[in-house]
Amino acid sequence: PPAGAREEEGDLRIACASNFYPTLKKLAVLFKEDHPEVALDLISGASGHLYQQIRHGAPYQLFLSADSAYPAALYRDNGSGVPRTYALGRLALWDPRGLGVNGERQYTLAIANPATAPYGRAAEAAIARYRDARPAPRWRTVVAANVSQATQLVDGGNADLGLVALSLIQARRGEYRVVPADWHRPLVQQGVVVNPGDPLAEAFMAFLFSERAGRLIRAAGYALPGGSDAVAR
Amino acid sequence: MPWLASGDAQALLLTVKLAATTTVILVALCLPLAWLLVRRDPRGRGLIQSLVMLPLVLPPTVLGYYLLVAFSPAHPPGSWLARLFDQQLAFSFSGILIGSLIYSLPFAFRPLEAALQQRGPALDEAGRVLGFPAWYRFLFIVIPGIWPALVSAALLCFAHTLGEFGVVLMIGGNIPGETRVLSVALFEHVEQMNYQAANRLALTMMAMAVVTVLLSGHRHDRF
Amino acid sequence: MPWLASGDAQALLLTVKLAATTTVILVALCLPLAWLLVRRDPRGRGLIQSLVMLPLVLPPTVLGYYLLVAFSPAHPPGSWLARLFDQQLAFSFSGILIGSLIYSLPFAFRPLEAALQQRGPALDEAGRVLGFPAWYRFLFIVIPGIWPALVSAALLCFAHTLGEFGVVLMIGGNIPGETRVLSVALFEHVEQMNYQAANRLALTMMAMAVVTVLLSGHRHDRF
Amino acid sequence: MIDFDVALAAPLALRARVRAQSGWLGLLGHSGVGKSTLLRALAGLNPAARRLRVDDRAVTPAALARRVSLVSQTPALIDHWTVARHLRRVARHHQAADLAGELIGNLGIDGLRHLYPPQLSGGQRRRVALALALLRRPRLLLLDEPFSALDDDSRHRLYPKLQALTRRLGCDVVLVAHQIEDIARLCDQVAILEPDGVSYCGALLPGLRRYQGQASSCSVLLGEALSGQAETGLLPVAFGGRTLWVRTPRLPPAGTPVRLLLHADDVALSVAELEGVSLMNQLPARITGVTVQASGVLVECLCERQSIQARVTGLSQARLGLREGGRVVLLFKASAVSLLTEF
Amino acid sequence: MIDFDVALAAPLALRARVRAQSGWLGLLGHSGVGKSTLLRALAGLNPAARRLRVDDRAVTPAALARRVSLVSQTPALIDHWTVARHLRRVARHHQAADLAGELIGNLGIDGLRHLYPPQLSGGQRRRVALALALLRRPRLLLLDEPFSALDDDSRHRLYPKLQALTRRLGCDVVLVAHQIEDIARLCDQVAILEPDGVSYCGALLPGLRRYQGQASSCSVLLGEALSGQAETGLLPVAFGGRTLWVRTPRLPPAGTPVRLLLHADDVALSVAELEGVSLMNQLPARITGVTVQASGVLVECLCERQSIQARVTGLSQARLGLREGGRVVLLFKASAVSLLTEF
Ligand SMILES: Nc1ncnc2c1ncn2[C@@H]1O[C@H](COP(=O)(O)OP(=O)(O)OP(=O)(O)O)[C@@H](O)[C@H]1O
Ligand SMILES: Nc1ncnc2c1ncn2[C@@H]1O[C@H](COP(=O)(O)OP(=O)(O)OP(=O)(O)O)[C@@H](O)[C@H]1O
Ligand SMILES: [Mg+2]
Ligand SMILES: [Mg+2]
Repeated sequence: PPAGAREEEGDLRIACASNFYPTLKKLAVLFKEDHPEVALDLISGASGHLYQQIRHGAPYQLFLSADSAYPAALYRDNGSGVPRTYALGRLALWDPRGLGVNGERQYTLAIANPATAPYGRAAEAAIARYRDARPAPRWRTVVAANVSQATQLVDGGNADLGLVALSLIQARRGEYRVVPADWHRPLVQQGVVVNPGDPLAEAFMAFLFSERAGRLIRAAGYALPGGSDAVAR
Repeated sequence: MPWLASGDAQALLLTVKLAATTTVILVALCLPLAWLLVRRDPRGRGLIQSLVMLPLVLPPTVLGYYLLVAFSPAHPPGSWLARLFDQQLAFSFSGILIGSLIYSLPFAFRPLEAALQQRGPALDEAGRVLGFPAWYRFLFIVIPGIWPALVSAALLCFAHTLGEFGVVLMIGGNIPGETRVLSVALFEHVEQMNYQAANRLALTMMAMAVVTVLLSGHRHDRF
Repeated sequence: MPWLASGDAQALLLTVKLAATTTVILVALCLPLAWLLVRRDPRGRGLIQSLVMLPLVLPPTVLGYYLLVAFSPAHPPGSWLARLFDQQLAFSFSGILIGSLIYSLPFAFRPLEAALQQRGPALDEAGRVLGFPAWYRFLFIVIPGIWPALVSAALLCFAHTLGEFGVVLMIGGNIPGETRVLSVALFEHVEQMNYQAANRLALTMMAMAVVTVLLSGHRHDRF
Repeated sequence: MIDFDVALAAPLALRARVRAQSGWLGLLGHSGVGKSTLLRALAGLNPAARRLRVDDRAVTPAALARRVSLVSQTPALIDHWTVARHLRRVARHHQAADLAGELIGNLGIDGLRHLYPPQLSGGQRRRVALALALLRRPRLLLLDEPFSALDDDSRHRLYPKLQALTRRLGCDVVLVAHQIEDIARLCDQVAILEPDGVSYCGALLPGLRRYQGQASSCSVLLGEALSGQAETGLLPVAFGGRTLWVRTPRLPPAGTPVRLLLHADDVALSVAELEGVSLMNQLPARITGVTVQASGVLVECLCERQSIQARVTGLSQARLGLREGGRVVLLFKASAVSLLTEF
Repeated sequence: MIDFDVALAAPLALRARVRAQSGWLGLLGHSGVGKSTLLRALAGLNPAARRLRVDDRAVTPAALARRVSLVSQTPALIDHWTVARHLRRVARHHQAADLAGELIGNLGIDGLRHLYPPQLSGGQRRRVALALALLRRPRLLLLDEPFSALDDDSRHRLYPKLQALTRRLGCDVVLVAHQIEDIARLCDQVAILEPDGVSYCGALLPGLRRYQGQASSCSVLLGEALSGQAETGLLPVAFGGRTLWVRTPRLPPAGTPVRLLLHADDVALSVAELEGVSLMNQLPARITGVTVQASGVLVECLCERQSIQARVTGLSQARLGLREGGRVVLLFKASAVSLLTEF
């Protein structure tokens, strides 16, 4: 059991929702500076898959989920640690080709699958909100499996616009508009220590809430919990 | 509560349509192509054989991604295709049909080619001796002569399209009645921890497969 | 910068190991099973034929999910298996191997069965007339006699395992060096919009496939 | 006119040129010399043939396949078609529905209509293949041992029917058979295939003699049928100024020119005509040659300006004092003569 | 002892019981009657046979397959093995390496070693299959028309070798052949297969006569070889108190009991012995029966207590006044007699 291992040494396997994976990689570099003896394995995947795997005994010590339902279920059924929100995702309307939303032709709008992806649910809520305010817009919604696929649809030109994660596009070309945070339920990124008391996992969890990590997370296009809507632009 | 959710029933119909269309088109396409390869034995035969296998090597999602790139109306192949089909291919039934065709191609082609190679020439010669023209021999002598292999190829195609998912999910856009097939629906149920619906759908699909295979088996034992 | 990222090279090795093991085990397993079905023609033959097709019908992720449930050490099938293999099956090489075996089963079984059905009995009888015992006929007469079908089945298996991804991802869990195969790596590159790495990996996989097919084709033309 | 010139490619490099009269041509050759391979090339089934000329014109295999029918040693049929479907489809395709009924009757395949080829016996399969080959109304019919699974009786009943049919359809026939008797009965001409090509192509008897070496020799006599009484089964044949008696189950109309086959081994010699013997044919003749062979003494005689051979033992030759220029009487039974002409 | 009892299931429901002496047994039957099907069942290849008894014991098909070799009408070989590999593997499997060399020589398949079965000609394939069948040292060898692609010459050269071999290996043989001559030369006994079973099983000649109806009749004479001069190609045979002359290329040692075959059509009759004729055999005999047939008059005679048949025309019968009890002289050439015994 990890409890018997020396505190600053050993393997740490982190399962991470794929939308946060690039950020996690940067965080890992920072973490290694402080804990050179720790070997980090970063595993990315869909939150749902990772949850299923952990439920069925996957050897992951820390789970960073993009959907609060899964950490909650683990906490409830698996005796995992208390889920803690370390970041809030932001939804953005991406318009890389600068088409504007009110033009004459019909647009294709890519969103993640509302049934399975939190960003999809958020996008759906945002669309409903948008419709409440204006006459029916001329767009057709296409649903991608997850938010990164939605991003790819727009990127490749198959869809004109996308309601996608800000973290995925802010470093890319093209215009985007951040959707106001109150148009949808918060997109919480929650971490959960799979086996409570696991020193390495707890250490990483603590690091996530450090200031250095917070700066990096914000720079990557997330908001920090408790903080204001403090995203640049 | 009905056995299947209403959306699932619609997905079922769409899936059968997709699988049947894919199977028919693939078999109809691969038979002459494979026969040509076997008869003519052209120089580039090995290359064609391996090209046909390529769709299998890529993970479906990745294949789907490349198809998306190809279908994108922003640049050439996609813009031509869009003009040709008079609609954008991605997110349409035609699009997932093309995806399925490409992805299931090896399953139709390979078994048919192997069978034609082993039995075709002898069958063709028997027909030739009886004085039938080439098209007649192919249709009425060679094809029935490799019937078990043809059934097996068609079944593989059909079943594979039923379960196929990565490509369709990627290029289909999950539009109910248009591109939302059973496998996508099933995937969603599992993802949503909707286990009962998932189990029912899985059972339904497996029952369909069993029935299809059992029905197709009847002709096997004619001799 | 090297052609492949270091993690990808490791994944490449693992993938080849997985695909080769899967292919060898499946062919070695399906040949006798299919032969038994063809020779004995038992009552339940149609049912076995359709059961073998089932893995194909389910979307790989869903199949993976059910396998995950089955492998779970918390309850019977998984707890027995864990004791049998002396380790937890999920998230280990043995686990993804079993997943690949199940998922690729139809591609090995069906073409082999079709070929054995068409050519097997005649080949077997030829050997019988020469006075060889059953095992000898099967190994040295029937199997070489259906060589093209065998190659085709093996290729389908191999290529399919290369590209297979849903099952492996689900029950393997993407652990570098243990269960992180090429297809998963490729999927990740695409997912991360890491297009150059993705393209390189895709090209590598396709080149592997072409070489494999071209090599396997040589024996075709022996007669 | 049967006229072809075929060059086969390696591994069986073989050049075969044949030019013969219309009718039945026997193709003789030892096992493995390439008879079947040659027939396949002539039927357009050997795409590797290096040269294919028929009637002095180059032809493609496909063009040949259209006009030539082949019944091979192990005829290939379509395993998933019944015999009836074979007949129906081939007849429809070649507009030969009328012919079908006749062939079915003649070849005795009526009871087989509902069977699939794998259920046929060896002989049945050949007969079905023969019927199908004829249904195509070919210009040239190639038969590769079509009779080897028929017993003597059925064979002999089949021959006249086949000859009449091919004559009516106007198709020439190349027949490969290992039974010399089949060739002798059916063919007017033979070609001999040897590993380095066709070594002989011409009239039947010299061909047979050449093929069999001196092991067996026979003569062909030309005569004209007289009117006989069917009940006796005896046909009188005008042979020059004399009458020969031939046993035959059916008599041709009087006046028909007939060809008769007589084996040298069936002819005995006597110094004078005999009384009180059952031998129906006694022909005075002059000896034109005496050849001593391993198997006896071959005596060549001239009678009514036709050549007849007899083979006797060395003992008899000495006893009767046979030598060139001497006079003898040729003795043979009515049953020793076979009527080659089919009518 | 050849003793089997086989009941085939539908569609070819057939019960065949055969019990005969060891040696060669000819199996006669019209095309499609079920000869090949019966042989397949005897070789253990028909799992649907309803009853399989050999030597009065029930046997399984698998047990039969081990002891019985079959050369079928179109022998199946392994397409991906060369002839050499066939021979090597079968020889190894049955510890018969010594036999292999001998068979290769006797059957003339030496030049075929590097070929694959699809490259063999019809006759070559059969010879290879025959060699393989013998290599297995079977208790019972089943031959289904093995000679139909061999010409007369090769066949006659093959027969004595085959007989010697099977005798040495101690294997019994069931031979299906459509050439009556093959049966007559090789077999001592025949069985006749008809649609409702085996209608005859016993000695050769009554069997042949029964099978061929009265269409052709022949006699078998038993005698003892005397010493002759090989150069003349004539064998004197003691036949009761008389000497018969038989033409044969090789002479058996003096004292060998021999079987001679004589066709009724080759025998002429005379009222008295003749002088000055080449006919080497003149046997005084008593007429024991006269039967008028469609094809002539069959005259049954007794000479030296053996029965000999002659067929003459009705005209001759009248002219010579042939009737039962009368005395005649049987005339036939030395070449009309064939020596059936192989040595
Ligand atoms: N690849 C090859 N290499 C060498 N010889 C070959 C090859 N293929 C065929 N042959 C030879 O070509 C000949 C084919 O003969 P074919 O079948 O035409 O004989 P055939 O005259 O019909 O004999 P049969 O009377 O026995 O049927 C055989 O002697 C065979 O050995
Ligand atoms: N399914 C079936 N239904 C009806 N008749 C059948 C079936 N299968 C086989 N037969 C008949 O069984 C017989 C098989 O005969 P087999 O091959 O044993 O004949 P054979 O005596 O060897 O003839 P051949 O001398 O021509 O080779 C044929 O008459 C065939 O028509
Ligand atoms: Mg041949
Ligand atoms: Mg037969």
